[in-house]
Amino acid sequence: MEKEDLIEEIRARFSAGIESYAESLGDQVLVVRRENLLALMSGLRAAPFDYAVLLDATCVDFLASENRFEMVYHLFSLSRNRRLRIKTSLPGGNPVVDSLSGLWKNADWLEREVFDMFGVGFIGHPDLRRLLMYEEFEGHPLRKDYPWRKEQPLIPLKD
Amino acid sequence: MLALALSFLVFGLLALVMIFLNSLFGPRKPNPARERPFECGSPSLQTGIRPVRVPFIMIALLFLLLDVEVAFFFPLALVFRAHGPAALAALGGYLAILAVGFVYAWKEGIFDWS
Amino acid sequence: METKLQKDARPDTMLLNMGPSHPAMHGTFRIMLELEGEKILNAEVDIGYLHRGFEKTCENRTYFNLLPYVDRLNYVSPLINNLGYAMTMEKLLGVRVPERAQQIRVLMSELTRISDHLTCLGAMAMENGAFSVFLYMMKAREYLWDVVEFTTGSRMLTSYIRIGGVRADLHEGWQSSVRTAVRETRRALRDVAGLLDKNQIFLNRTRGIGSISKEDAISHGWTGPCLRSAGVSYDVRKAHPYLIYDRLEFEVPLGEQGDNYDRYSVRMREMEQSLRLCEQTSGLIPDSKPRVKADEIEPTEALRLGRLQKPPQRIRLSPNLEGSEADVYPRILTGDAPVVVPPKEDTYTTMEGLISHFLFFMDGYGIRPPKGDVYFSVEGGNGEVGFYIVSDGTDRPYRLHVRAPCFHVLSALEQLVRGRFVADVIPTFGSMNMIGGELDR
Amino acid sequence: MSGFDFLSARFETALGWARKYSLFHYPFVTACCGIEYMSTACAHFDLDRFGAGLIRFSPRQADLLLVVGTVSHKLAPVLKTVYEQMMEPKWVIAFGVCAVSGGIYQNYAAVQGIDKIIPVDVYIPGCPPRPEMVLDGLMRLQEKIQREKQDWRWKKRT
Repeated sequence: MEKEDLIEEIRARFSAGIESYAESLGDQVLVVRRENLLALMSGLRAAPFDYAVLLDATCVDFLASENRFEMVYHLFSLSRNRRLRIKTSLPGGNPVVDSLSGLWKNADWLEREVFDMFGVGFIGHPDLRRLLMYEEFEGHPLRKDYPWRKEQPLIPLKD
Repeated sequence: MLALALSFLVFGLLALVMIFLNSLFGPRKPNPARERPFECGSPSLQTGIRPVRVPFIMIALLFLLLDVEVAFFFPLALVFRAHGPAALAALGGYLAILAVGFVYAWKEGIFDWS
Repeated sequence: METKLQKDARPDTMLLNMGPSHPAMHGTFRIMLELEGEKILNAEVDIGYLHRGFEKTCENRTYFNLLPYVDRLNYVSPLINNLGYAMTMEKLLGVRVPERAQQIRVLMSELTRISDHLTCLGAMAMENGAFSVFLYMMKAREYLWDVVEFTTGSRMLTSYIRIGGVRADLHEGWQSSVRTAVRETRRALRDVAGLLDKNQIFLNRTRGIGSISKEDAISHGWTGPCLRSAGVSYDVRKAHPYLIYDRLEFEVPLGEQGDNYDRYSVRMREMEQSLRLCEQTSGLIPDSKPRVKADEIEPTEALRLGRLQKPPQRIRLSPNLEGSEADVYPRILTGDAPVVVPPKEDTYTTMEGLISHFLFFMDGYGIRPPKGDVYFSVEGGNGEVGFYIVSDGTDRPYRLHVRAPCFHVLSALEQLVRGRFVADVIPTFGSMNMIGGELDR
Repeated sequence: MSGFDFLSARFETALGWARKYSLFHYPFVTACCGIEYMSTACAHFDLDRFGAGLIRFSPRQADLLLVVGTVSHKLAPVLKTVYEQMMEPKWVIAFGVCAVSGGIYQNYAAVQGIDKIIPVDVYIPGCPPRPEMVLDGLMRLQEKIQREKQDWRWKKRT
């Protein structure tokens, strides 16, 4: 069922947006520029490559580096049974990237969770609100500079 | 007859005692939270009773009517065997009158909602 | 706080909370419904009531200490989370696990997959009124948990599958307890199938309700039994075979319409396949040779003997010391890298064993994988459980993200519920098997 | 001890005995302990043998609040509302280490023990506690109910 590897064709067709390609521990990894992310994703979802499933979308906070946030997407093609990991880095100042909720429906919740945990903005997201934490919660817990045990109780707690 | 009255008395009293046993023993600790409705623990989304839409009220009235009608079948059923066809005729007449009202309501479109 | 539902609700509709503390909402899930009579006009889902800060906690624990946390993700099939985490780390470290450990891992994860489906279907049937089905399934689950308990020591959350192998060998007489568990589960499945499969009430509540098309299911990122009930055949054990699944033969059951009844029947048939897998694996595993009953002595005695120039014979410690079977180790734990707690016998009797044991648990040493990131996924109870780990060379993960299958399955609930009746929310939600720990992490 | 005191003492033990063996519990289930709660309430380890088997899902009809599993900060107001809406006399059992003291989740999200929100009568440790530990915890609560001074309406407030 595994057709031949289309990674060369992907790199050829979207060479503008792709910064680099690596093969880490058997997985194919594409590092993409932020501006061309949406175009590349819709291209990958289309016919020849057929990455129909957005397995997962998450974010990593590299506090030290200049491009602080790094979005990591995992795509999976059902027909070709191949996985692909796509990374794009966002500056710490205004971490904003195009939303993929137009292409895949589960991107809606995934991006809301990343916004809730990291504070990354998504352009074109229908309803960007906190997903896991409560509205009264200030700050984004999964950022490296958020203290691990800083509680913000909703109701007064007896100690 | 006496047995019937006696049993009504005993079991009636027993029921009353059971009901008021709670008000006798239950502790009284008024708590304002208990006045609010219980909505699975989360704050209720709307306050007060909302206006009910017309089709609901029509259905409720029609149900009231037909329910009372059915209630009248029970005494008839007790003496049905004794009176034979005459009871059947009475039942038919009773039903026919109410059926006219039911069909009228049906034609007026009480059952097809927006 | 004005929710989105309240803002665009029609004035004459009723807004109802199917809130977190609801018998059918598994305690940590809330749906706000806009009702016109019984019909649901609009629904909004509110999750996060069991968000326990798992991923933040992982960044402050060492790789070895993470095992209890990983158990509590999908706490209905905990061993499969262990398996996913352990195999991701083994892929990152490039470590091979001995054959016997792989067979034990398959047996244990299949047993917990059955108990996952039993709990899910039991709860779904109970919420639709079939309480006796719930009792039968919980009874069958007790037998499965007996096998897990005798081997791992705890009934449910075991931390048994470690990085590099499994914690201990199977208990003596494990074949008979597996045989009893399989027989009892088959009898319970037969009773439940007789009760529910052609039960008109159950069919009216589930057939044709909460149905989803293939495209929608794929677009929502569905995986596991829910995706297979929509007709898409994707099972990680077949698509990317791991452990010894390629040598075992089992089918992948599929549904037709992708509605509640299909999710129920796919899970029932999948349990049958897992039972077959358990039988095949228990046939494969050679029975462990009986432990030679030498005279076990306490550690203080061993230390005193050790101080003599030449201890008279190889010191065998009493078995109640945790992890003391040095002769069993090579069969169930990898020897490639120092990622495994050294056996107690070496620790107590040799200097190198003591140092390596001490170093393993010392802060900053322990398991230190190379820099880089890795993603690996296994077939969990609800679908593809994936672990994405970014390591920076220290002994704590820099970032650990879990792909929770029921997170994606639940993102489609609003769409499945809109336009149906209030009573349809319960079977639809029940058949999706929402697990709070996995959904909110 | 006057006649009335003797009578009311006898009456209080009877009342304690009645309340002890007819506990309707409200399972406030959230996390992994819920799966162990299921096997405790079901056929094998039967909770019903202790008179506490009937599950009431509305606080109006429950007199024992069984808090099972982790309570996060988002869930804390819900727990407080459910507790306050319960009828008197009411008792609370903290089931599992997360409910007792926050357990292994000491971070920004989990409440470190539900006694920070509501008064708790019996704490059952364990992650998850074995069903036998749960039954032992329930028996301890029953002893406590039997021993404590019963509260009823026309009681001579001393």
